[in-house]
Amino acid sequence: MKASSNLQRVLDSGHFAVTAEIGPPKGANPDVLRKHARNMKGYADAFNLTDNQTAVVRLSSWASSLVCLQEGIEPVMQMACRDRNRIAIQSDALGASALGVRNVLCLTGDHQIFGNQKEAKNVYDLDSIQELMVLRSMRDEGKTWGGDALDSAPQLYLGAVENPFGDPFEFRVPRLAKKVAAGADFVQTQSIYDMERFEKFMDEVRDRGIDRKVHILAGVLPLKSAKVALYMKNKVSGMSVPDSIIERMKNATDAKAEGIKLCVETIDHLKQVKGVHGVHIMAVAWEEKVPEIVREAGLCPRPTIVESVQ
Amino acid sequence: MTEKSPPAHGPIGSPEGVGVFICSCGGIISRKIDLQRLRALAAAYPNVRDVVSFDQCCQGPAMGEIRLSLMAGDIDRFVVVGCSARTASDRFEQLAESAGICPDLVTFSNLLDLCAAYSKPEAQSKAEHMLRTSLKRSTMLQITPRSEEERLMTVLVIGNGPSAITASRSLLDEGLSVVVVNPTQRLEESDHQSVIPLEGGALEQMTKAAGDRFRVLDGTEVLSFTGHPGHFLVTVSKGREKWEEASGAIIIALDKVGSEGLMSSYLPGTITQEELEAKLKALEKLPKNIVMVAMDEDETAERSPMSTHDAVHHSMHAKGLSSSSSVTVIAREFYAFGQCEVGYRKAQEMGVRFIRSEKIPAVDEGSLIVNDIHTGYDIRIPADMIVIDNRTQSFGTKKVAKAFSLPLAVDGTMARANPKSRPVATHLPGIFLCGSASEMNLGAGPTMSAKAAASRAASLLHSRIMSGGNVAEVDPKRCSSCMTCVRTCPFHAPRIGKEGKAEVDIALCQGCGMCAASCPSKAIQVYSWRDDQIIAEISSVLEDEGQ
Amino acid sequence: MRIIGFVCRDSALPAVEHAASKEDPYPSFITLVEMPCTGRVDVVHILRAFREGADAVFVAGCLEGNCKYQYGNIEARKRVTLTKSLLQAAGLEPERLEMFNLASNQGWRFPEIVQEMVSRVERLGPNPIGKVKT
Amino acid sequence: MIIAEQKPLDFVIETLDEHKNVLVVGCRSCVAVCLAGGEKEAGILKESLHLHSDLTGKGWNIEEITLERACEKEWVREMASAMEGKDAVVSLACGVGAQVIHEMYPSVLMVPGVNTVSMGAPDEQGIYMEKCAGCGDCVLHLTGGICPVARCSKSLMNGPCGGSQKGKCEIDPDTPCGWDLIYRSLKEQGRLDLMDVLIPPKNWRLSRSGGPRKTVRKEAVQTPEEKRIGGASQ
Repeated sequence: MKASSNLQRVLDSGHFAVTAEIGPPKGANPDVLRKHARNMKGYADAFNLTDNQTAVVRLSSWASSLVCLQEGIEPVMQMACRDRNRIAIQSDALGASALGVRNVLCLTGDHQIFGNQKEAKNVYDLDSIQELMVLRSMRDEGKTWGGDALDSAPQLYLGAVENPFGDPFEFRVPRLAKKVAAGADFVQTQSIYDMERFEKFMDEVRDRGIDRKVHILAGVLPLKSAKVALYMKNKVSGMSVPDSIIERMKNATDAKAEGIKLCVETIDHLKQVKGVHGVHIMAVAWEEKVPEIVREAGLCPRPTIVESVQ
Repeated sequence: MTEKSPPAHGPIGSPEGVGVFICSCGGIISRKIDLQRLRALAAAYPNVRDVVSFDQCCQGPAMGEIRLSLMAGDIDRFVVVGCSARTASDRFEQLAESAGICPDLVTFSNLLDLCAAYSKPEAQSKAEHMLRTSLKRSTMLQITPRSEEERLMTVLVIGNGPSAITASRSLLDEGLSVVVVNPTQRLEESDHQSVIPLEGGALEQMTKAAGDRFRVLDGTEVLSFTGHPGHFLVTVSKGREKWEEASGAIIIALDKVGSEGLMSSYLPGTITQEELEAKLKALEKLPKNIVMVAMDEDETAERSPMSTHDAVHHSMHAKGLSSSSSVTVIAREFYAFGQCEVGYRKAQEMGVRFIRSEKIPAVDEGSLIVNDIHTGYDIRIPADMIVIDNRTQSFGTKKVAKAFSLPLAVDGTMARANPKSRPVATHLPGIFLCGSASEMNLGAGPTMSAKAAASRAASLLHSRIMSGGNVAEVDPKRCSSCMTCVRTCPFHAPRIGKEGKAEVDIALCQGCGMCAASCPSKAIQVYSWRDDQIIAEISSVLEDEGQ
Repeated sequence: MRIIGFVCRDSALPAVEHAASKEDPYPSFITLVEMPCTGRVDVVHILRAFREGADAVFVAGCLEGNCKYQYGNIEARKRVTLTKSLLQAAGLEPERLEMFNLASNQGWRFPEIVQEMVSRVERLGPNPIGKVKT
Repeated sequence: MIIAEQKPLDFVIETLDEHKNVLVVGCRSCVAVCLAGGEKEAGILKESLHLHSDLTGKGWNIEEITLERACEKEWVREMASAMEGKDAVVSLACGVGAQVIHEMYPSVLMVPGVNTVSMGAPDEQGIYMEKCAGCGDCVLHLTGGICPVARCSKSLMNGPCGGSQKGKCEIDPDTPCGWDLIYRSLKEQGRLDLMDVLIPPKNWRLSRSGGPRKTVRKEAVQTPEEKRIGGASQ
């Protein structure tokens, strides 16, 4: 079992990293998950397993992470604050570490109103920033948040998310800075279509030197159709989709091919943005396209970095 | 000098004695209804002391007899069985007062309108039912609080132009003092709204003649007000300075000022109605083809009667000045009210052409292309001079409306209480409205409404101002100080008093009862319309009907 | 049949008086309760009228925008709507209650109102409370 | 104040079921002010129940009373005589008042006539917004006078989530984003530096999570002697 995360080694060695998202199935059968894992193996440095994303019940992110480990790919276990209090968060982090999960992504989580359990009682004992603080203190100080010493500390590479398109816009970079201060080692962003606004965001990130303290992986989400693009623009809060992109999807003869092309172009562009250390591909319900995107974007093969002897 | 009245929250007292005066209304009522039986019914009713029927209750001899009966001492209330309260209340309430009886203890049973048209047996049973209901209601009534308000013989006029001057002059003629709060630096004497100007120097003459009865506060604004008819306190400011002006009534007499072409798309050389007016006054030579476009570029804009008014009057004057000129008026619709209607006809007789069009006419080489609404055809009209509407601005209307919590109409002008029946009143008693900044001026020009407003204010202050009657009263023990009444009342009568409980200012209360119906703690009752009274009345009418 | 009408004294009552003084008076089983303004009418008053056996109740105020007290009739409309839902829950058809707006010079509208309420009662039958009580 | 809203009449009718002798209890405090359960509403409920009973021949005996404050025993005692012979109480007082009433009259059925919703204030007549969540550890001095616990849908402590859009919360376009309000307020006050401070996990023990909270004001607690002699003994 590896002691450190592959993602960390790729990022720390200065390579342009690739992560990809896998949505766990809405059921107890892990076969789809295994199929995705086999199909995507070698096309990304680590794979995010979402945690009941949009508050829809799915196979749990820790179990999905284990399936990935069994299939020989590295998981990034997502852990939302919506469903767990600090006891469960700490306990799950210990369990994940014990079984070889090395990357944990801390996020607040979509409100349950968007999901299929609208009447649920949410938890939000911690927010994502506090979750980072708690997990870092476990890893670095070997203590639970309550102050008790752990007999062995978890080995975790801590991730956070950031949406450069949320409001108030002036607070997005300071908020990222808070996440970094709280313990984020890497950050994955919301999917980027509005390059102008993202570059403005990155300018400020560099001005404040945050890009030197944290690895930023820019999010991309390949569009299947103009309808999806419109949905993202109008229904997904905190999302900025310029009209030019919607027009381009509308006018395309083969919308799916156009979506992939657009995604690859975006990655090409992102590679040039200073301070962006990788991309995070969220091919929602379209995971089979990840290898193609990575290939087309010229990000193959993925580097193998040998773990340095401690 | 409030008369002693039992609280509206206490138990309903028992009447000393009820008088019942039955009118045959010159035979109209008695034709269908057996008054003898009504008399018997009334006489048998508890607490009824005196029952008399007359041929005409409201005539001198009957009134005299009723008065004597009331003065006899054992009657503290009475029922007039005859016609409607609207017809008879003034007369009988006065009579009650002169006999020392609270006028709110007079009940009217309107057999004339509500019974007399039925067939005989039905009319009789209906009349008996109504009489029982009225007797029931009468016995439940209680003396209401009443007081005469002090009257300050000063009127505060808020205005900037001819309306304020006209109103002030009328008020001064009535022997009242006037304070003008003028938001501009100088009162505007000329009247943009009519061809006939005020006589020059009118303001100066007035100021001289009135002496200290007339003060004009230039460059001032109103911030807020308190008080009621007879005694208002208005907070006025000038720059940072703030003070209160006391007055018995208030007239808002703001005029519209300023002008600017409506039709930005028209060529330079187009003039406004106001500019035309100046040319007409100066007897300037007019060109051959004059076209007035009395419309706003914004199709959804309120269609102003002033627009028609100006066009009608100026087209007549233009035709009079230069009979060889051809004058055409184009508008979406013509609103000719009052005198303007006469002018509209006269202008047509003089040869002015009126064309209705939905579309703004296009300019084409010295002509206008008009789409005639009736035929749908485009008509080419030569135009040497194009005249468009004035764009006028209401001066400080919003601020004043805010200071008095008065609603604004859709077009941003101040709304009147009722354009038909109360055209120069706001819904707040003692506060009147005139001037071109108030809702549409119906062609009579602002002078007319200013005179009307002044006359309303003067007649208010020249007669006794009685407050009270069927007003709302708060039971402080029940009041939760929730502010519901304060927020609900359109007249600002309730407020939270020193004790932290709501209090109703009876000088402001109009007795509508909205506060009583909305009070969540049932802490408000209205005299003569207490909840227990209403419920008892409901029960009694239904019980009676059920028999 | 027993129908009770809460009428505002500034518009609905004069309208009724005007209508009734013509040849065609309204049925004598309709009884009116005069109110200073329909804004004074409260939910309990209406409920009590039904409890006392009214087959139908109507509230008649001024035209909206024309209330002497600015918005008493609008307050009344809101309360009538609320009361209808209470009637429904209590077990009485909400159609037995209605709000009308008419101006003082619209006497001709009153027979229409009467006809409307009478036909509703004819359709729904008498207020069952009468039967239960006896 | 406490904001409540009425339960539907059908619920009250169903819940009363076979209970015939009913006292409707209003309260002149918060529920009166938020127009859910004052004397007016108690009167309407009584009248409605009465109408239902008359229509169905259930023969209910219904009375009403409105207390000054249903959350204090001394006031609740004032309904003692009205309670004689009653087998059910419909409380229009908030959940607090309802329970105090129950404590005083434990043998009768308690039917809640309102849902107690929040601690809030009227935005305008008839519209009430939650303002406080009673977390037991107020941070308003750090958050520009606006509570993140009550007014952020996720009770976040370190700034808005990614769903804050144009000042609105992602869960509902009518709900203002609490953190957007906080941000603006701090900006206005020139205290934006507070937004950068990392707020560690909150002590929820002081909130409801710590179990029913007992608040003790030491100086006010009466000694046994004071209780014996003073008004509390009556």
